[in-house]
Amino acid sequence: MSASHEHIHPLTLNDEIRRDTGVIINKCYQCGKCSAGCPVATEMEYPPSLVMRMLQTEDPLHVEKLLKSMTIWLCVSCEMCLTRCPMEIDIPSLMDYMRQKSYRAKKTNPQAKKIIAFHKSFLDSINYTGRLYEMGLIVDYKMRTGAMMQDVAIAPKMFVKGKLNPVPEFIKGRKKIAAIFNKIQDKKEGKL
Amino acid sequence: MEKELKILKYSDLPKLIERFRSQGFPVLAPVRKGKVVEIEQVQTIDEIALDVLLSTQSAKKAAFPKVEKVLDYTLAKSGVTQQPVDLDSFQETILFGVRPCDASGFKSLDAIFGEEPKDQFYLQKKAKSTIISFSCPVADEYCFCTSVGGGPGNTTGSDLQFTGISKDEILVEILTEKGTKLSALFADLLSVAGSGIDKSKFLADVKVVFDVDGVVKKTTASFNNAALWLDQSLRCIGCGACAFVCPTCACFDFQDEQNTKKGVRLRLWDSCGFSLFTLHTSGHNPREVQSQRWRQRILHKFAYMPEQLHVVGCEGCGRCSRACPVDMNIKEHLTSIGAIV
Amino acid sequence: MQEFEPKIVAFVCNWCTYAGADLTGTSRIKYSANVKIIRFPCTGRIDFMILMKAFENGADGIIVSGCHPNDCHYSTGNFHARRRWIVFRNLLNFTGIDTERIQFSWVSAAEGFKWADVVNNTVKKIKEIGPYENYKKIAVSTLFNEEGASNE
Amino acid sequence: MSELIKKVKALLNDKTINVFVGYEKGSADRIRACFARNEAQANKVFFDASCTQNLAGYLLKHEVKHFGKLGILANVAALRSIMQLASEFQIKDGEVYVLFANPDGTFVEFNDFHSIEAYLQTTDTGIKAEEQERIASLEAMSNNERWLFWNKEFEKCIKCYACRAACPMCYCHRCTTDVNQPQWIPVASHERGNLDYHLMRAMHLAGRCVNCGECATACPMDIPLNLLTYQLISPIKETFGATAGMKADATYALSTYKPDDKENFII
Amino acid sequence: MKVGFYPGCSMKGGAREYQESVSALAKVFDIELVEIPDWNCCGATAAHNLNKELSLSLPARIMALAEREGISDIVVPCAACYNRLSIVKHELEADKSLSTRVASIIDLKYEGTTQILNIIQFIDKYITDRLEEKVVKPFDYKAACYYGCLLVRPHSILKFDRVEDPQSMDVLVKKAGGDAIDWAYKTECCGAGMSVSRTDTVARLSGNIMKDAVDRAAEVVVVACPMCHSNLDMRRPEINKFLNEKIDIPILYISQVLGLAVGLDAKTLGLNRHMTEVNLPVKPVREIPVAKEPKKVVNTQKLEA
Amino acid sequence: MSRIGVFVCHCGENISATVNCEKVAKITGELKGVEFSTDYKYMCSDPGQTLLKEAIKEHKLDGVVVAACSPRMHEPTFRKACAEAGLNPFLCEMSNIREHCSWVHPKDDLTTEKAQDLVRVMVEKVKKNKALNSIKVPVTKTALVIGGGIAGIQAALDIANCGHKVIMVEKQPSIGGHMSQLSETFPTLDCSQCILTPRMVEVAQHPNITLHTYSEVEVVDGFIGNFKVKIRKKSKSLDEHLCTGCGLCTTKCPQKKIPNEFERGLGFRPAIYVPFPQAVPNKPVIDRENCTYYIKGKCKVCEIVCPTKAIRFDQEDEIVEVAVGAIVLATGFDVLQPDFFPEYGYGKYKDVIDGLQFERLASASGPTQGQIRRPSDGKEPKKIVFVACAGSRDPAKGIEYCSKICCMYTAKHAMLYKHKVHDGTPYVFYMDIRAGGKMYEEFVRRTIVEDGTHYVRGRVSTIYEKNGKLIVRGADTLMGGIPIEIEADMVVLATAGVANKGAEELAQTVHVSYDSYKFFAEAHPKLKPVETNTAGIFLAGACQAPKDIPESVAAASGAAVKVAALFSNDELTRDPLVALVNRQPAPVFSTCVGCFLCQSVCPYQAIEREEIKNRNGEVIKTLARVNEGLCQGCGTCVALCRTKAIDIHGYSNQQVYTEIMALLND
Repeated sequence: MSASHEHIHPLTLNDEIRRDTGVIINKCYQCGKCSAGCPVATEMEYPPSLVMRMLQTEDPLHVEKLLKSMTIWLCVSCEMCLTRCPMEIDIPSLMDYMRQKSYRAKKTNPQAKKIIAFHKSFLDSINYTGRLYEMGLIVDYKMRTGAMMQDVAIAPKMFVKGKLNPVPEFIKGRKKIAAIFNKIQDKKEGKL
Repeated sequence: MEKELKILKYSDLPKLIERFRSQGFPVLAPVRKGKVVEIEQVQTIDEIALDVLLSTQSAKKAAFPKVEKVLDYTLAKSGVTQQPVDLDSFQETILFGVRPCDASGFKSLDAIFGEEPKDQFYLQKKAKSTIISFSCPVADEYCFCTSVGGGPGNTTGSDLQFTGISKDEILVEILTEKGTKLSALFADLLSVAGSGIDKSKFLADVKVVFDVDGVVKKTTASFNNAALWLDQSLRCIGCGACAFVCPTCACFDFQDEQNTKKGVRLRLWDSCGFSLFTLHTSGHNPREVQSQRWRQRILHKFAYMPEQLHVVGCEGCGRCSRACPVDMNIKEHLTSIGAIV
Repeated sequence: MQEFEPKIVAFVCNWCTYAGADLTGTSRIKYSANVKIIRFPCTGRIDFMILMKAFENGADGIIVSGCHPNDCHYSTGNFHARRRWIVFRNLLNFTGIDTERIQFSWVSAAEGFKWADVVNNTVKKIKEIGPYENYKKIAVSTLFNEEGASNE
Repeated sequence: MSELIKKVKALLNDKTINVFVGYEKGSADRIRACFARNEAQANKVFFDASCTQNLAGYLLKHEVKHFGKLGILANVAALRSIMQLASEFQIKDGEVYVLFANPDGTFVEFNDFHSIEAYLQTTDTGIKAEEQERIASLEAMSNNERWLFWNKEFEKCIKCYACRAACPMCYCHRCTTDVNQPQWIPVASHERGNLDYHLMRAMHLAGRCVNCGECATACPMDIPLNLLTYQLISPIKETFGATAGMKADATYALSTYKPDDKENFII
Repeated sequence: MKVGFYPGCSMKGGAREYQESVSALAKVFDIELVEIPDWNCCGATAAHNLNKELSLSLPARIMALAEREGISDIVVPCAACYNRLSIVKHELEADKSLSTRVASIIDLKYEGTTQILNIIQFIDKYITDRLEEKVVKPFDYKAACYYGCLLVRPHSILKFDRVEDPQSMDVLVKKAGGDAIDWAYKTECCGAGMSVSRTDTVARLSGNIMKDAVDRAAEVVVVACPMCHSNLDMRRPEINKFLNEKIDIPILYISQVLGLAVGLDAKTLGLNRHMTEVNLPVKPVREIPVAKEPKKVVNTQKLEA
Repeated sequence: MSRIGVFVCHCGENISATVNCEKVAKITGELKGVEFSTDYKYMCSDPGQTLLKEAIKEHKLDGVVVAACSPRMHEPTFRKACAEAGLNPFLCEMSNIREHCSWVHPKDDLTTEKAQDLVRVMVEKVKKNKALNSIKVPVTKTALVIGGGIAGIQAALDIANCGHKVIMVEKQPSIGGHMSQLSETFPTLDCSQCILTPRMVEVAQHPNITLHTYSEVEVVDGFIGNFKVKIRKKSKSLDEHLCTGCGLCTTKCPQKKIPNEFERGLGFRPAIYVPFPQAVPNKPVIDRENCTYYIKGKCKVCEIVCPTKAIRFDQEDEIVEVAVGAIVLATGFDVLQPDFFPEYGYGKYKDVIDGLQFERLASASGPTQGQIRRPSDGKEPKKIVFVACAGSRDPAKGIEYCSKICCMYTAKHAMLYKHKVHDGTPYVFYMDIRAGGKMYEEFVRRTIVEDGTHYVRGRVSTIYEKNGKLIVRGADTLMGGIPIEIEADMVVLATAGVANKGAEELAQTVHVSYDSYKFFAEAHPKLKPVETNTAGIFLAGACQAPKDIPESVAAASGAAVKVAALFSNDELTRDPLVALVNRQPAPVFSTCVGCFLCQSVCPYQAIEREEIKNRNGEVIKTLARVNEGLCQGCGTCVALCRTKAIDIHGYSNQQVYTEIMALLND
């Protein structure tokens, strides 16, 4: 008998964001303090405050632009925006969300390839050894990106300074780690 | 009627209760509840506390309970509709194991409720009660039944009286028609009592401490002796414990309980010891202080009832004194009244 | 079998919760119809006996709600009420009365949503724990049996 | 003991007091209150360890007050009752002569409320271990078990109001039970009437009860009524920092508040 | 005194000297660091960039392992790992159903009973009280304490220090005898995990940081994060190229600074492993107020591998 | 038998869409005591009210239940209608079947049943209602104005000019408030001092106004028309009658380096001082915390130099007790200390200042004689950044609300700056420009268009100092949020306007409520903007919320009219929903036992002691009595009273009890 206040309309993207990250897009009143403090805003095609504005429009075109943007991959999660936001909007979480959405929808910006490749190599390393194997990571990353010559000069010096392990360290429970990866939904769907 | 004497075996008491129950009679008997002994409905002999001197409360509740519905009513737009309680609905009840003072207490109640207009609630219930009293083998210092015309083997008010005459045997006195009728239910358990059983040998020794007629006279004459009543009642804190355990106190109050639609009228015990008992709507209270209320209590039992109903309103059971939180000892007070010269 | 519809009475103060419930209405937020409000000037006015009367008349649950601390229209009524409820709740627990059935809350005139939540959650809880049988056995209505007298 | 009688006689003779409320031997080994107004009555005054009744309630009894200046033989409970009654403006300082009976048989005279307050600071005012245990065992029960326990106890109640009459804090001329427009508390002694009455009484004594135990002692039906009010003593002390009957100018725990009083059940 | 220890991947590799210096410092103060057995990577930026469940599960496993060992305090010197572990602990605390789900993914019991300490919290809890009495060689340099992002943000979860203009590391440096300068880039981002994938961004961000430090006459930059360290230290060539100047001041871990102050030698502290050579200028010897007996004075602080 | 009328309102479709109003009227018409019942489309409309009035007359109704909206909305309407029809208004009750029923439940039987329940409850309640008459209380025709800023000044003058006595209490040594600190005022650029000081003098000289400066209100007792107030006049260490205000003492005082509050710390003052040259009264006070004599026991230079021997070192605070009939609160506002924004470096960087400091810099009487000079080195700033919303509209670190005045004064600051530093460049970082006022928008446009102020739409993220410049890092959201950096010489933060520090305490002293920001709460945000919930106490100016000068003055005049209206009658009437202690014939007198536990729960000190005496004048009983002038009707005493000797009209024990029964027994 008692119909409580529940949503009867299908969820919009902003509803989904609110559900999954707690971020309420419409809280933003466009003061721009996030963009002002963002260390990488100058490199982004859409500074954080503009990202918020684009999402506020709920215009699929804008959302599409964002998913395909470099912006979401450039965010370094330094959390300066959140720290200074007068409305305490968790933009870093929102960026995580957008990255994951972009990645799953296979809409990632071509220029972000290197960044994603790095992340993937990173995760592969963990999946394989349980920890980050830096040398392996670099090699794997280079294989993925083809940036064979990048940082070549630095490696020998690092090696000398004892900063590069020639062999990976395997943890005992690395099967357990692999099991974790296998249980993650994305992995099941072949998206990771 | 001529009383009949029979013998019953102690070992047959359980059967007795079974018989009563199987006939559908509710049996009210003394039941131990911690330190107090209530008169309550029982199912088996095991529940009954036969070894106690006296139940905390008297047996009067069988015919005059602490809460009694007298009327149902309905409130409607058209007015109030009453549904009186069906007097025929009361059940035949057996009061079992009460003391002679309990049984004789009904004498006072009969007199009060039997006055015109007769109180049918009490009378009907009383009429449907059969009383099996147990005479008293022991007494304590609060007992003074013999001073008010009763005694540990007094049969007044009892339909049957049981007296233990040995470890195994009970002397059964069949005293009334009702008693006869009831005893028919267990006639097979009874044997003829030999002649020459001296019942008094098995009774407690309760000394007479005052002359009741003298007390009645002096009480009546002391109405204006304010110092006497004040002196006696300084300790009294004005609760109703004495009245509510008394086998003869019959004051009551009516209260309606209702919601916006329905209601009931209840009859409840009341006590002349309460300060509001005589409070008038005007604000005036003819018995303004406790000494006047105490005087009322004594005079009611020892002056007004003898004068108007020809009975003394006290059975000497001493319950009031035992229950009193501040040790108002009625025996002591009556004795001192009796000693007035 | 028909679903158990509990009877719940809400004793609320005029200035905060009553106004908050007004706001729930103005905002068209839906809530369960089981709860009915009785208005008081202040939670300070709500005598503990009022709660007992509600159970005696057949309530399955009770809501008592007023202004948040420091927001009392009369500045301190709710503070006194709070002390009263702390003690009364202790006593009810000790006598075996089901304090789960009494929901105390602070709902301000601005908390239309909260009022709906308080009501819905209370209704849900009372539905889960069922009718207050213990109290119904001694309720006023037990005196009104059709058969007539039940003496004692 | 003659010391006590001598003292009482002296007080009466020099008109310090008109009546001395003390103890005398009663019937069947009982001890009861006595009201000595002259030498003969003073001779009956008695004291030993069995004199536990809290006599403070008599200080408010109309006919006792009528004698004039009162003296009282007080135990700890009576002292606390006097303090509590003073805080409720029922007894004024200097109105009552207080003689305190030490358990060792010596006596202390209190000239004013201040000295009573000071003395109370040094005494044990807590409830007895056996009562604490009874409360703890009740608290250990399930809610329903407690309900059944009290149901059984209250069933015995006959509404004789001995508990109320014996309680020094129940001095209202018209108790809530006697208020009939509306009839908050059913007069009838049925289950609801009894429950309502005892809950009401416990609430009205919350923060005022001085744990003298007179209610339970007075009850002819042996209901452990003192547990109801005793159980509230420690929460009130812990939550509000208040103990009844310790100061003549104390504020009643339920008529004051702190903005940050702690509770965990109001959402 | 035993304290749980989560080194994290970088301290096994690129930031080996951080681990060395933390361990050496702990030893001086009789603290036994118990490495969480069979620990795994926290997932770092990569995990939460790509998958939320993974980003929760990897740190949860670490904490669950620690719980299993009965460890109550875990010191996490890497600011990035510290940040991840703290956030996951917070999120799992706030959402019980999430906590249950994660527990089933990692197949371990997770209660959330461990306390996560960053390097400064660890020092404050176990060392600071005894620090000044152990200082034998005051670290007499102008130091720019660089906190970066992950040590202090998000404040609502970490509740560590002041989010703007933090002071805790400055206080430690002062206690070690140093002079912590006031500067503007304490909590600006260095570019973090973009080191490899967007080196130019890192060069710009880290360059601005180094520039401000040097402009304000800092002789050393003190960090508490391997990522900050690698960006400021290892990316120095790129930084200098971006700034078009030659900045050669060293980047030290806070543990190294304290280690030097309590008299540990350069090698023990792994100073030799830095890519930018640690050439601290020689300072006149200062009186040590609390020194009980004269210590052998080393009159050069030129430290070489 | 009651004769009650039930009137069920459809409220257009607001109620009837989900509640079957006809059925409610029909069913409740069958209730005992209901004489008449009907439903109608709009009960509150004229025809609806006429229907009600006619039914009262025709059916001789002795009680009315209107089932409609919330009683908080229309109870006065229907009670008034009843009164017009000859029925005592307090015999009318409302059932809230709209907000509490039709709007919150779906259209079904249960909703209609609930409506019936709610009506039944009120039918039963109204049977127990009593005809009540309004309470009359006398009025003391003197007003107390607390606060001597522009709002207090305006209120005091308006009341005094109506012929009533006014007592003004000001905390500071001089009246004038924040307005006296301002340089020029928007949008006209009038000199603030020039328009204010004549009014200050008027206050000082007005025959109807008594001024207490350097004073605070300590105790407020009593009630509307009859307040008793204790004012603490802090010792000025000076005999004001002897002092001529020559100022010699202030120039000779050896202690000269005390930060000057009036100059917001941009200047210094001695220990014996007049806050500013135009102060009223223009007589000095000794600041005992900083006076050498009070600290060290020696000095007394002022005493030595004083030509009239007016210095009194041993002077004590004086308590003045006054009786007033109304109180106007005009205690003004404060500015948020900007140190909650560490990223802006206020307090760390000398050249980051707040708006009030800028006012002092721009003021001709200020520390720089109106020259814009930056505090650090006294240089003229060539590039200046104004940051709007510094703390306002910032739930995270500042305050949630808009401080309202900052947009305008920031525009004014930029304009003043430009007028004084012709070659300077002002920047304003803003989020929205809120310039809704007469000539306000035009003013802002002028700042931008004529004076070339650079308005940047965005917030500043951080400010830091580098090489003597303040680096202001912000973003331009109109350019899509691109970050911008400005190297400024000086930064002015438009810090939020907040409630005064002592506001909460004062609210508790005078017994008015306050909002979560500690601003005093008005009785109704729209219709009772200058009243408080405590009768007889009114609000003027920025103690209620940030307000600019015209608004403060308007509110002050509003409050003054309320006071004057109150004083226009010799006695006033009050709502009779108050508590009362029962009275009975002798010898009972009352069931009150005089325990007075009720006294301490009463928030209004409305419970008094009444002694009943016999013919010989001996006290035979002491009873509680409710002062119905003081009682506001919360009923807390009612719940506490053990003997039920106290009851309350409108929510009486009988009414409440019957409501519960009616609600639960359908």
